[in-house]
Amino acid sequence: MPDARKTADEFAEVWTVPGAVMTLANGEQRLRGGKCQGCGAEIFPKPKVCLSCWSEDIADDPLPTRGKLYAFTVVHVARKGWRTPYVIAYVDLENGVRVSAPLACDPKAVPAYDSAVRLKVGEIGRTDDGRPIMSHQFEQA
Amino acid sequence: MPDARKTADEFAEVWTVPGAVMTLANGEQRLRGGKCQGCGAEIFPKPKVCLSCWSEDIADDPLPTRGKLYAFTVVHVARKGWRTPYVIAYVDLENGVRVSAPLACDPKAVPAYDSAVRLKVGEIGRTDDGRPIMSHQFEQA
Amino acid sequence: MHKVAIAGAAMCRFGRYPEKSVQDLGWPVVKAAVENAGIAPKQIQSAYVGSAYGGRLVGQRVLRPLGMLGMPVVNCENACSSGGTAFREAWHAIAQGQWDCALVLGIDKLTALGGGVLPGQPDDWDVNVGLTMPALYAMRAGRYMHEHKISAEQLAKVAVKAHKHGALNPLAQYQNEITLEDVAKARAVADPFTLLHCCPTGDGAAALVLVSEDKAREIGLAKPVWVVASELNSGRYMTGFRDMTTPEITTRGAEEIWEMSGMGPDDIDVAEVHDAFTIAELLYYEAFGFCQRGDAVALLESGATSLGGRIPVNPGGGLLCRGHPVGATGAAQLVELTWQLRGEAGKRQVDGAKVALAHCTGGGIAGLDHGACSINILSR
Amino acid sequence: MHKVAIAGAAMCRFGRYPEKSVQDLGWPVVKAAVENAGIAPKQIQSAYVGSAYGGRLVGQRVLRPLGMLGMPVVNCENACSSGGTAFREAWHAIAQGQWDCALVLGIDKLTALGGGVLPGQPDDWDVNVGLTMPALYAMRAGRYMHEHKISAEQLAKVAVKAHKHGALNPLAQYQNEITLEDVAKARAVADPFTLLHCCPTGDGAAALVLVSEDKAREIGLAKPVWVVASELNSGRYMTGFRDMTTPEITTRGAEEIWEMSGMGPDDIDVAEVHDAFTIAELLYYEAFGFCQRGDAVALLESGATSLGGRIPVNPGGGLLCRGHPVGATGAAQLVELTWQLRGEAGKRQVDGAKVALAHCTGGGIAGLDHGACSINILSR
Ligand SMILES: [Zn+2]
Ligand SMILES: [Zn+2]
Repeated sequence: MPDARKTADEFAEVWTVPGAVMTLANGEQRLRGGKCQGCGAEIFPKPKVCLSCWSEDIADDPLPTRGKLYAFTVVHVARKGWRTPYVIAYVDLENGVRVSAPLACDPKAVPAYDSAVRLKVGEIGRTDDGRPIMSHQFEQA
Repeated sequence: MPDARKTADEFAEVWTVPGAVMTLANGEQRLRGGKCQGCGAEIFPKPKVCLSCWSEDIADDPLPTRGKLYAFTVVHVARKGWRTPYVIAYVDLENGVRVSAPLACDPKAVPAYDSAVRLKVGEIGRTDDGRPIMSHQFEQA
Repeated sequence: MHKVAIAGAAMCRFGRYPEKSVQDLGWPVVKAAVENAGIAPKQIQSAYVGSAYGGRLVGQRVLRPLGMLGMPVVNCENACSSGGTAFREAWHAIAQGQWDCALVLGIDKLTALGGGVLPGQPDDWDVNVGLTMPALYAMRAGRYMHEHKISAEQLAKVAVKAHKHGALNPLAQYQNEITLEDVAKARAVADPFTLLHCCPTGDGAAALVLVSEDKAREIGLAKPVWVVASELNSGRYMTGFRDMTTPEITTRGAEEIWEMSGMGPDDIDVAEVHDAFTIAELLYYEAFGFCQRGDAVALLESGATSLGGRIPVNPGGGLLCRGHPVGATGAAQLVELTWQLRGEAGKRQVDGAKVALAHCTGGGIAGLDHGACSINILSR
Repeated sequence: MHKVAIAGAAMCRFGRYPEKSVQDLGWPVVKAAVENAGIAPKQIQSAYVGSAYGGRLVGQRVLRPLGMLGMPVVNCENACSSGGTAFREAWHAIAQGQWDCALVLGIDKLTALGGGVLPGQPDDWDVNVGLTMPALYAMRAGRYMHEHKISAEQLAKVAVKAHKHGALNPLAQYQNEITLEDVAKARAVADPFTLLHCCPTGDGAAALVLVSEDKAREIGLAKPVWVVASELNSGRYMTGFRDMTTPEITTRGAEEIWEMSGMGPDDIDVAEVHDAFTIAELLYYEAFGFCQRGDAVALLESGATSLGGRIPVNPGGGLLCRGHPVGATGAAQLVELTWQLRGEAGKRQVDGAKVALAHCTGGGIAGLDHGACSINILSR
């Protein structure tokens, strides 16, 4: 369910994973993981309960911005509403958390396996009625 | 799935139960039951296989037009697309076959339980785009 | 056959939670049931999940945030009996020695369906001519009232009783008492039913932890509730006359559960029956032999089926008040009865209840009384 | 534990039947399976029905026209393993003595979903960023090709082999042979996959009649096929690194089935594995130990897994050619293997096959390898 919020431009952004991005005090945008206050597990997306110790005391956990590209594919046939081709990837962050995300790159020149990537937050497309679709994503570091 | 056929008026009728009505050589409209050629069972709607003996040799079986009103209700809240109120009923035909059908009557003056009803075929409403919805139905005999 | 005990039970308050995912509706209930059993999550060897509208892999989606995966998960569907079906599969697996500890979850989120009358099957000939579930039960009600000279006001007394019980249940969707006048004045749905003759749509989840007798001993289970008998059947396809005031599938199921349990209606101290609509409760009094045919209204009016009576029926408010998130209902009935047999049912406690019966049946499908029916007897 | 035999087996030709209802897709297959078993319908005591997209009461709707209702019907859902889950529930009930004869049906009608990529779950974070099932397998393929220096042409050989087998199966959705060039030139889906790396969507049903050893003797079953072991599990939730070239759920399931059966990969004469996409078949060769890690392409290229080889895999054409109506697949694999063990598989017969393995797994769900996995070993 898109986390619709009004912007200055008076149209609501649509987020691929609502709540996945948090903004730090210094303005930096980070992935919002959850850190279990019971056992220390780090989980993305931030859960309401810890899968390891069942604690429901989960703190916001700004995840590392750097990671390694584990796997990717260029998608040519997608669900309704997605413009193709696009690149989707699994990235392993420096703290070991794995994140699925769009990979911002030319589909004909995808970065190499295991190469360094960094977090980027921004528009990945538009809805039919013109609203920006926002997402956490990665790009070559 | 509505059994759409072109009419002279160039719009397709929609049938509540496709194939439920057959027209005899004399022009009479009857309910199309199935008569099992294996065991003689009469079934409505006409099936492709007999539930009693598993024969797949099922002949068209013009059902009696007269029956007894077993149960009914006036429906005020219906699925999308149905205009309310309407009356729906279970009728037991003279040969023992039970049929569910609309009951053509004033919702404020429904015939009595166990009273005689007779088959009628015709329009019971219109689709949003103006096509007639056709159905087998019963009325007071 | 190993004896099987209910070691843990939990449910959420039933209601409308459009903002919650199925996952978030379910995991807190599973967590509470496991904690109620006082066992470590790793001791649970399999999960049986009943849901009618939960979508693909509903059990896996609910158990994922709790890390309770790896084990076999069997998702069961049987319309209103989905939760009861899941319970029976789990009971059977433990009774036969496949597992010594299993989880049962019933869950559904009807607010995801967009409201209104539940959708029927597209190729069902009854649905095609305008039948709805309220209309089906309304025809049963009309015929029953005709045959037994019952008034709409008498029928409405089922709803008034349900609300009296529901008002005592903090987990019921409706917790208000109502009058006969309220029932009569509510919006017409399908004659003789107004809205208050019909169970609400909503969302909910209920979960139970089942263990073998050996396991119950091992974990030192203080108040075991035992599964005496568990029965499931499907409705017979009938193409001719059928008596709509005699619920075919429940009548047959009742015979089977009495045979299986060696018990009879007089042994039951408290029952949860499938009162999706007012008439249903009356028909099921008769189907289970709580009274003779045609005497259901007299039984109700005597107070026998109210709290404090001889055989309280639907102390939790029933489907009419607790709510009826289809696949959750079978499990919710068993949770309620577990609490009753443990003496933990608060203001709605049936004093000294030792044997309880749960019954859920449903699934509209042309030519059948219902698609499925699940009956369970529990004892302490 | 009672020994359990497959007494009857049937399936329809898989394909696209948009004009047929689920009911009409299913009942002729049930009828054929019961007739194949040579028993009276009344001897069947319960039905276990696997379907992912069949809707409410799918078993009841299919069995209604055959008058096969009254008995318990358990509808099971586990995505691609729905049919396998239904089979295991039936096997278990007979093995433990609950029944001596039960029906298993796997059925789905994907043409009812409107075509295109199967819908994902709405609150799945992988789906939300654009993941599809082809994309998930494509990432596995890409990583595997990277780690083991495999070319797209080598991967395509799985599809060519599948079509070679499928061309011999009159019930396969695709019955044409193809070349490596055909695979390369087909429409791109998700790199490195073209359309011919992916199983088709379609409709289908497959059914089996299971009986206890005593019942098999009673009915004089001429060519019994025995269930040696049956296993089901769910995928573990993993939040960190996971090796996508090692299928977690199948690897774990393989260990369990070897332990349960006392058998190993060398005992298997013929196998049906879940080749929803080309890469999958290779990963499953390794997961079952048909070859060492990284050697799957070499095994394929050696001809060992083709008809006539040491261990033919997917003789019926696999999901790639027979088709993959999700809930039907698990049952269809078991029907194919029943025919193989009876020596009734026509042009695709694996000579002298005595032991067979069926494997189906699937259900995309973020953080899990797959939602469910079902593995069965049969023998004659
Ligand atoms: Zn923790
Ligand atoms: Zn016949």
